[in-house]
Amino acid sequence: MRFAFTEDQRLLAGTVAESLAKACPPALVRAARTDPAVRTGEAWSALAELGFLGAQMEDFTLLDTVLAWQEIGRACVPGPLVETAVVAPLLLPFDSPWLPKIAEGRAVVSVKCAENPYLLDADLADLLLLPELAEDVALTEHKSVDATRRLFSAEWATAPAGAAADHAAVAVAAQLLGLSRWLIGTSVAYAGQRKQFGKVIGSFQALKHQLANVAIKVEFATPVVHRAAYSLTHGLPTASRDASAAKVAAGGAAGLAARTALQVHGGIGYTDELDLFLWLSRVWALRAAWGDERWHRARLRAALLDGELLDGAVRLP
Amino acid sequence: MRFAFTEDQRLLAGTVAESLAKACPPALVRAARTDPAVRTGEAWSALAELGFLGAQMEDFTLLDTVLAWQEIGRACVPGPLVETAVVAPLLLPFDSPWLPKIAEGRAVVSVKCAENPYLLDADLADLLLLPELAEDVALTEHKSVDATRRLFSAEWATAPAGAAADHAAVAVAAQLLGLSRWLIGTSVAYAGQRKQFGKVIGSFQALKHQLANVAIKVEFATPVVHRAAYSLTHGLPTASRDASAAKVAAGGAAGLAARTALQVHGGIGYTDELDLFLWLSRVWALRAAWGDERWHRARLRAALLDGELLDGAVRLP
Amino acid sequence: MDLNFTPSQQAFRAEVREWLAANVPGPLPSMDTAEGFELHREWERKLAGARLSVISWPEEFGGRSASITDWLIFEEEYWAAGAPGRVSQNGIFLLAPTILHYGTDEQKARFLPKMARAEEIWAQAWSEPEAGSDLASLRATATPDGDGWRLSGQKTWSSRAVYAHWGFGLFRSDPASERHRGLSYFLFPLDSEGITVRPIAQLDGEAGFAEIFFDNVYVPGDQVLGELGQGWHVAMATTSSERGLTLRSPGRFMAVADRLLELARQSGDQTLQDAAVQAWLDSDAYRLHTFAAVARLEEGVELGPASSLMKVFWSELDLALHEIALELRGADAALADRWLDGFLFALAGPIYAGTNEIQRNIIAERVLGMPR
Amino acid sequence: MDLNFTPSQQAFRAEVREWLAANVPGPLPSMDTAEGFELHREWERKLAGARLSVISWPEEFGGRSASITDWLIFEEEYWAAGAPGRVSQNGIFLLAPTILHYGTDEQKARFLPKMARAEEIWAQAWSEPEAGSDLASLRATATPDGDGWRLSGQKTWSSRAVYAHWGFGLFRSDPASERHRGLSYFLFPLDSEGITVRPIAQLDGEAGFAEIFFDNVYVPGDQVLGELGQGWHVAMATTSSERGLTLRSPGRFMAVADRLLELARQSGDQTLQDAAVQAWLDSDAYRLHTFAAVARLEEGVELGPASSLMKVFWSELDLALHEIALELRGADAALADRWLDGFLFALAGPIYAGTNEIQRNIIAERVLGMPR
Repeated sequence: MRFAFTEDQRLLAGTVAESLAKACPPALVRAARTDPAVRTGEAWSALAELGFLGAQMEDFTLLDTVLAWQEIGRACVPGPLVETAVVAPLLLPFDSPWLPKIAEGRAVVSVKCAENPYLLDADLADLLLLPELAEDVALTEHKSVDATRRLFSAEWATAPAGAAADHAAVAVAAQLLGLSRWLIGTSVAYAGQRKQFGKVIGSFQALKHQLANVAIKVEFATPVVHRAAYSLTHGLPTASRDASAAKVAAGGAAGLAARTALQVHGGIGYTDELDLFLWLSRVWALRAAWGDERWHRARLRAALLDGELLDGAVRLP
Repeated sequence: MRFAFTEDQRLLAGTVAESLAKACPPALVRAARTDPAVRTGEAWSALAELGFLGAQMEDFTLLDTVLAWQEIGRACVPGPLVETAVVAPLLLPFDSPWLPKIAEGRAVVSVKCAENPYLLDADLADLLLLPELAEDVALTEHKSVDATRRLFSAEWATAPAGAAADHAAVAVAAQLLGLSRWLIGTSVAYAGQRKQFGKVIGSFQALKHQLANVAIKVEFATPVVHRAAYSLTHGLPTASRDASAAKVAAGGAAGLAARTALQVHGGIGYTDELDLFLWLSRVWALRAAWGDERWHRARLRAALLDGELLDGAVRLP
Repeated sequence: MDLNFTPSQQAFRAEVREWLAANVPGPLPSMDTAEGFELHREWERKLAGARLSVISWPEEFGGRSASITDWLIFEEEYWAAGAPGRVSQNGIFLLAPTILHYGTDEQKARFLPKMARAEEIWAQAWSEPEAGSDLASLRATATPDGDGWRLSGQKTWSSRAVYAHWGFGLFRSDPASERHRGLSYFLFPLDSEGITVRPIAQLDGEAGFAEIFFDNVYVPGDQVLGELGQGWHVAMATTSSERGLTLRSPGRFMAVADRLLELARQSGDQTLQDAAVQAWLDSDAYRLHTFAAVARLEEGVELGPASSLMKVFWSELDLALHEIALELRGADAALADRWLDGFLFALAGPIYAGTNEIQRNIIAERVLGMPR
Repeated sequence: MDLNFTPSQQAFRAEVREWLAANVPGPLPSMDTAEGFELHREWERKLAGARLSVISWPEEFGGRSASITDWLIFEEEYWAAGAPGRVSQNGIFLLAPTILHYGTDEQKARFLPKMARAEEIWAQAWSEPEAGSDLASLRATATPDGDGWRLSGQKTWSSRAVYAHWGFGLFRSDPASERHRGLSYFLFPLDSEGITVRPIAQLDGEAGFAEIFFDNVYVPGDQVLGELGQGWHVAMATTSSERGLTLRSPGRFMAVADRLLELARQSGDQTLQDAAVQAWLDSDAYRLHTFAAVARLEEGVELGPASSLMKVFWSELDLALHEIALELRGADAALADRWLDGFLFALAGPIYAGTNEIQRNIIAERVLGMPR
């Protein structure tokens, strides 16, 4: 029993964070709202160069990459990364010519399946999986809550993507954790300098307690996401349940983080003068992606109430 | 459209409050835990003398008495008052010889029905309604959360009490409002004198906001309870729905008031040195009486989702 | 207690419902775009034509001298019909009650009729960069100049200011004064010489707000509202009266709650259905609470700090209504639509008009009497 | 990362499970009654006989030098088996870690073995009437007397003090000192001359707590624990280490959560079922978080202020578990039973061991680095 990551796993996350600090500054996220190329531009290439897009082809597991996905969330990286780097390698045959292209960052994938009805950034996709490889599909665009994520629907019968969808849900949950931590840090910093009634607002107890509540929710969502990565990596019988628990926990924590961050910032949080709104929109978009919370809750209810209570690896069979 | 009480209705509440201030001091509530006679003692006689126990026989409606029921809650009056003064007159035939006895305070009634499975203070009852008049019923006592309310079960087929149960639910909801207001006042007073870290704890913002939240919940539960009294009095089609809304709103507000009051008082709130715990126990007992919240929520769900949306009197048909 | 509407109130409701059914346009572009602004003004003129733009005002200024109850009925019908937002909101809801109470006959005659017909749209200029929630720390100044005044300083979070014609706000007319004292209430045309309006771009596109820069702007003496130096009291006086009610009338939330129940009916998820039912009941509770408040006002009891209870309740109710709706929409919650717009707007509720933190302080200190 | 238990850990779990299945008695009377107190001591002796009373201690004092993970396994089995509460809790959880860390060899040999066998039951004496949450404002004094000390003052909220044999607490040994300085950690027999113990009656009957009055009570010098005047650090030192974990081990909440799921399965109410499922998942999250904290401790990282995150989480989790259970019990929620007892106990969670308000201050200021 050792619930901790290896040095290598932490190192990978650190490297990803470092390269994103350069390749994905807020200005790039901002630009992604209007310039399509940005969504698969610098940040995308940087992750390809690191070998991150091809990590799964190199037998890196979700447990190896989950900490890095948190950093990708923290940096609010745009583009269909989860679909391309996580889902496609699990859905495509191991000898598919697409895999090396994905690893090199030369192939962008968008996915539609029972668990995820909208195709993300299909306007940039070289390959559509629905969930089988598909061609000449009529796409309809829908205005998205997050201008850096363009959403499309396709007239096409959907099938469930199963384990691939569970992997995606956990990669998204990890991003929600990273987004939450950015929101906490940014709010604490703002509250430390903004003055009202002659005091920095961060010294008001009501505000301290609101941010403390966010910190608590994020703190206890984190091990749930990490456990889900472990369960999927080891193909445990509780893997799907654990993935749903991760998405619900991270989504709830991020939702509270977003609401609180806006409350701390006040009206200026809506404005173009700050980057806050980009991170808020990403939170709202990801909560609805790869299984909204209602969908995951239904799965949890079935697993914990109807099915007999499978003990996860951390509980003795 | 005038959502206000008449002078007479307010006067009645004032008179009841006044006489209970004398006839039902905390010491009496305290004694009711151990001395059975107290549960139908002084306070009971005082309400009989005021004519309150016979009010319904004198054509006083629930709308006339709902403010008084709030005062009865505030004073934490023990005994099966709702069962005797509200339910029995609605279940017994208008010419029943029991009615004058009830009005004079010489008859104590305990009720079991589909909406309220446990007989309150059956040990003192002259008359059991299940819901028909019943005799030689075998009673089993159960330890009660509120030592001033003794609960009994009876081997007896139950039937719904219908409108009588709705009236009881609203009288109980009104008591929950009164209990909540007492809890707020007592907590504010305690927070104003208890010192920690060199300040009265009532000056800490976190504590202010907790009590403000209770005040908000109670403030907005109040008109819901009053509207239910109106709907039942006028036999509106929404009467049952409104009664359920009242019980749920008042129960939720009182639950928060109880939890917050204990948090404000700290450990001493559990002790015999204060009366607080008597009021807390009453809140917990009444939340479960005459339809627990789960039961009322199910009714509300059915009324608002399944049935077509009946507009109450305050919405234009 | 009588929860029935009088025949005349029912007749009025019927008239409003009928008129709206015949005249409400399809969704208009945002009133914070040039095109949308004009289309919203057009709608206001149409309302005025039916004497429905400012029903609570005296007839002479374009109203019907309607009671608060009539006003609440009008709002219920207005929101239920999905009619456009009110581009003249700042003027008719925030400024007009103050003019009616403190204005000179000349000011009333000069400003109210044009306001009622949306010939002049008003922007509010309360906040300053360093005075968001803390209005009393205002710095913008008014210095005497002959019969008039010179305004200098900066205002921010001015809604409508980008396209509006006139503005109103508080300026410090007594340089020696502090906090609430020495402020005066000024009315000024936004095209005055020395005024610069800079839109505040929002990340979701539109610019609903603007900053207003005042560089020695001349304002004649008859554009001071109420007594000189009494600006704070003038501005606050109406908040605890009817205004507190008319600003956030329940009709708006009931209309959303009714739509939410529709969503819930289509869902098989009992948990979210129960949440929707509770939110609908809370909207109904807010509506009942409002009618009770109206009765108190009619008995001459002012709302006072109790209006803080209402502010916290409606703002968190509005948020809950939209959060539950988004949960019910599932994967579609990622799509920008009416529900999402409502959610983004609702998120601002706990922030503006006095943050909910400040409102809770007021409730604790002035309603419950806890120590400062 | 490896979330499997080692064969030896599994073997230990099997041993504990088996032993408990064979030995756990039926429900005992409250340990705060004379009879219940003795029966709980008897149970402790039984545990000690199987060397299960203090497994994390060194063998020489009656333990097994078990790892934290073994300890967590033991707790999971202990609570799942519905075994009695630990009457020796104050000693083995609060005091023993401090003795093991700061005590002299003589103190260890004198106190630990008797504690492990429940021959001596300990009462904690932290709070004073004017120092509830604010421990640093303690007033009870210790004045030198030859080789020993004289204790005077009053302690309150002393759990177990009514029947316990020994007590421990902080006394001001330097009259000139203030706040955290000048306090010393004393151990004293409760039957010492000058000590009066007054039970604090609770409205639900039992007296779980007591006040202790000290009237010039003599205590020999070798009953000071740790350095003189360093009492505060001595008392706090172990809180951010393993103690923070061992005190509220997840097994307790998982056992309740499993019972809650059983209740939920019998209910047809999806809303409450979802609430129960969420509470179960939160208990599981607390369990996972604990294992992660164990890993950090094994890497030599102290919990530090992060233990405040855990305090708030487990205390509100415990309350949620019981509130949902009462809702599921419907009308039966009015009956005094195991769930109600658990609810009343859970209500105290946000109050004792540092109120959740104080914990949230710590989280904001020391974890998030917000201004004091």
